[in-house]
Amino acid sequence: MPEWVESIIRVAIAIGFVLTTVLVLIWLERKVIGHIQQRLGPMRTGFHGFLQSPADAVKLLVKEDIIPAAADRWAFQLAPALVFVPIFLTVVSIPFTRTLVVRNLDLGLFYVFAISSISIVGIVMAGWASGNKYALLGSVRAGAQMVSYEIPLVFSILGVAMVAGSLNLETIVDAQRGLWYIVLQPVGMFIFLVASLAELNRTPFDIPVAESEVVGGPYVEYSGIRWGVFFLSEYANTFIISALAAVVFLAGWRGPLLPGWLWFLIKTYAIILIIFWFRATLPRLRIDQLMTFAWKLLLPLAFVNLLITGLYLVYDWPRWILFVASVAVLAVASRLVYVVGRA
Amino acid sequence: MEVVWRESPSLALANGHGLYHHLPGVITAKTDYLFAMARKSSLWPLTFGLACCAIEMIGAYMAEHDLDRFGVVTWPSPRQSDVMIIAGTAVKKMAEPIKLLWEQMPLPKWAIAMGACATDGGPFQRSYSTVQGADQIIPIDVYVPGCPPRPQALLYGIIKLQEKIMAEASNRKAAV
Amino acid sequence: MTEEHSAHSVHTAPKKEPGPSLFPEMERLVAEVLSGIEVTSEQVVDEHAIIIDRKDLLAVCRRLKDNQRLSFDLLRCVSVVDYPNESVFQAVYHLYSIGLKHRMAVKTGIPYDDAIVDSVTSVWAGADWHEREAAELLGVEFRGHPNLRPLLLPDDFEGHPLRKSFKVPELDQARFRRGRE
Amino acid sequence: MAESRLETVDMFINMGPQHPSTHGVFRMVLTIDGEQIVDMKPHIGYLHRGVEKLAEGLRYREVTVLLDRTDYLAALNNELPYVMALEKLLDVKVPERAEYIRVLVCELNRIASHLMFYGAFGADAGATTPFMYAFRDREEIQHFFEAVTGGRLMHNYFRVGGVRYDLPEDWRERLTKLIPHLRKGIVDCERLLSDNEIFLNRTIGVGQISAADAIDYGLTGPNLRACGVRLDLRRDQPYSVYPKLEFDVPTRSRGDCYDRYLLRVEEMRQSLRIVEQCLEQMPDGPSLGEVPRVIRPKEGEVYVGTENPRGEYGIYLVSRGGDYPYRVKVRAPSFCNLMALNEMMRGCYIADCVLILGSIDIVLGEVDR
Repeated sequence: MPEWVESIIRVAIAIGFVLTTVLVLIWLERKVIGHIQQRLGPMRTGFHGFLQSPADAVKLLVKEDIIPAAADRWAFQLAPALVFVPIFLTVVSIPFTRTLVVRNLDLGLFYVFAISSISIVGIVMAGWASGNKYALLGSVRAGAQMVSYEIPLVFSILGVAMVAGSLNLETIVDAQRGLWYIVLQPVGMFIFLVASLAELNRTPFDIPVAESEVVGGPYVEYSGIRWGVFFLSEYANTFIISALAAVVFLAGWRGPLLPGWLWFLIKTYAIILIIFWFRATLPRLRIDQLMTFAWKLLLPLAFVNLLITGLYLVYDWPRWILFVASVAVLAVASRLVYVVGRA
Repeated sequence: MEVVWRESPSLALANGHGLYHHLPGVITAKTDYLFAMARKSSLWPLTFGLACCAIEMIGAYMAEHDLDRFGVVTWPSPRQSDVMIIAGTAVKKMAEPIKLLWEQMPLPKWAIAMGACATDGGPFQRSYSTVQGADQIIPIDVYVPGCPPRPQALLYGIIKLQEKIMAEASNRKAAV
Repeated sequence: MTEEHSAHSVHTAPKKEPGPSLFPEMERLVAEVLSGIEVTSEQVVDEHAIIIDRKDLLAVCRRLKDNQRLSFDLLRCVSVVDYPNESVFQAVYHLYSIGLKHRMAVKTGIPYDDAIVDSVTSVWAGADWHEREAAELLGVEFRGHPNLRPLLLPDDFEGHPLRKSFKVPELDQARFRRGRE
Repeated sequence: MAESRLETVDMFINMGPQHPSTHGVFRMVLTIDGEQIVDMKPHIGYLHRGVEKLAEGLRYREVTVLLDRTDYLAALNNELPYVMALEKLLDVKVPERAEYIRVLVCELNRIASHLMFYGAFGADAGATTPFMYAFRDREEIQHFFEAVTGGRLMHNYFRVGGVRYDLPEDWRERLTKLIPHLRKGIVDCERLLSDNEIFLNRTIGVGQISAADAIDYGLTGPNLRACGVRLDLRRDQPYSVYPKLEFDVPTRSRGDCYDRYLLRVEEMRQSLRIVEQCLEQMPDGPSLGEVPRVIRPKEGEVYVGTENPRGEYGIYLVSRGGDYPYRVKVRAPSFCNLMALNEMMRGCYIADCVLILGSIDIVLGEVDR
């Protein structure tokens, strides 16, 4: 089989996998949040509502597609694609197992962040093109938020790259033999999770799409399948970020007894469930608090983490010192938030 | 509970474009059936309450009655909704915004008149400022009686709307 | 207030005989504070009520609010009642003192042919919407109100619905007959 | 430095009448500068149903139907001032048992209303679960109401001289089950929001109003008490059997969103205390006093204000003889509270304005009437 045929097949499988995952995720979120809220979630469509997401998707497909008169036609139509495509491009380099990967890149980690930041353009474009003030407001919020959080996000990963000495995701997983990076880089993991929640526009950072403020933000004018594409990319993004966290901090497919892909899925879904749990529990931050949090807390914290990691590498300290130091930094930071917050 | 059993004008419009007319009847009937199944399982109402009935409508979304079981979740923007539940008194000042919202909703769309006020004006029928029934503003598919209706009544209304959506598909099949 | 109006006696909804208040202590206190202003007490079931001429309204309200022993700092409600037989509106201000925990009502008549009364928004900011509502629903003008735009009704609404002369348009009976068939 | 040729204009945002967090059909036009609010213009009347005019065409007994639907979250609390006003005009004595029943259901209604506030406030702040928690307990109260009055939301239960039905036979069992449930529910609610770091950051210091301003604007109820003014008509202008019952009137000092929130949670506890006392002290006897068959009060007028969950709900009732009220003026607490909105919103963010509106706890039904 020529190489390009194999590549196409791999890409097709990856995209198919992500699409089905998204449908499962939407169903799962409704079920999980439902149960947290003491109700059942979807029940009537298929077994325990399992066909709910396909039904929603089909319905959205055959829904009227409205382009508002005030909209900028081309930008309005292009925006969903601009959000959708980068997210699927990132799937390419995420290793599910050593073999189950479309293409393992040497700069895998760098590639993922470089590509995924393109989707900001799509969101801003959607908000601008809609010709709606809520959409504009939402997209400006999204722009500010996602650009701000990109920086701590990248810095949080930098520590891992330093410890592993590579940007290749496979090498990073291999380097976690015996000890997961969640132990060596708890600060990095924390910043990564928080910043990626902001990147995903999810609670408590769902400011750009806040239902009670800007009525869905950039997507307010979108209907039918165009809106469905935004919705889909949001969940695909959730999956990819969780998968990335699983690979980088939880040693991806490594684990005893069970096959590698199952370990990978278990870890990914564990993180996804945490994200859902946040959504069911937390209220939303305000935009200025969000910015303060990124620039005054997360970024310095990321620098401190880099410093400690650098010292650890230079002086060749034992691993437990890095662990203890990181936990101490995290404790001090949370105490600081508490004190400042209550002041 | 009254269900208006004639075909929603909106549905005819929604199906009336594109490939639809060029495909053989058998296929369109089958796809109609599939689409109707999808539509009835995913009725998304607009987050929109007018008056007292809105409280019972919220009650229907909440844990005890949980409309999410039927795939009914609200969306704040009319562009993403399929059903408009008119829960409460429509007054003359509000008539224009209601109409605007209705027109912003993409086809196919349905409307449920919840409560006496939305049906015919209810206890405020004789007032100088109310519209005597939401059907004077937009076409209504299901009328749910009560002042206010219990959440179970709204639930029943939604089930009736689902039946209506399926019946429309079967009617079309029969016509082929 | 023009000369002509001040020459009129107090406008009031008739039939209510002015009489001794059921709250003599309050009556005495109010009379003391409002000395120099023509005040009639009225018999109301559970509070002291006075009737004043509309030209004195602002002065009375200010004194009632500022006086230490009365200190009516909370304006509970502004109600305007239409008395078509007497061709007069009556504005009723219900006052309450949070510190002293007592209450009273101030009433003033507004004749049909010159339905203007001073706004009390400068005394209690909370009178704002009450007066706008009364202006809209009864057609009484409040002089000195900062913003007397319509509040509740649609822009194209004609008439003042809370006037007794306002008749609610008949229902479209044909529509209901259709429904029954 | 060259002068910039860029010009900026203020942006207007129209919030409502259909907006997820305007609590009905309130509409405000915001002038914003970036995320900050420069000016806010409220527009009401999208639910103006002409209750006061309609009431003039109904017999005295029928008016409660309309009053139920003004503040639809606390329907029983609206009926109370009206029947009290009528009783004053007619000089009717209410049996003690009826008074206790009234207080019992009114206080339960207050809890239900505050629970609704709690849920909606949580939703405004961006949390979805508080609504579910609040409605879990609200449903329980509504079940009890259904057993007592026959209605879940609209009751039409109070009559001149008493109440429509006596309590059902098993009311004691129902209530003794309900009270611990509510007590636990309030604790759950508090644990979900009151100590949440994000929630604290969002609400403390937001939407502050001073006590003097609050009084000037005619604020009443929890909104006023959150500024530190201890005004509670149940205590200051005692009516019904409140003097016989023990309860505290909580106040807070800052007058911001958080205080208004916390105050209402505390009020739920106090209401529960009153309910418990009603359960203990409930006397035997008739639930409806001696009332003339035809209600035709003598000429006169009366103003009765009672403590509604949102503040002072007043009825100014004018009678000129006959079967129909001459004028029914409703002093709606939300109507007055809403006037202070502009004052509270000075210089806040868009996200705050949603919260502030939520914290005032308006019901459009009584704002517009």
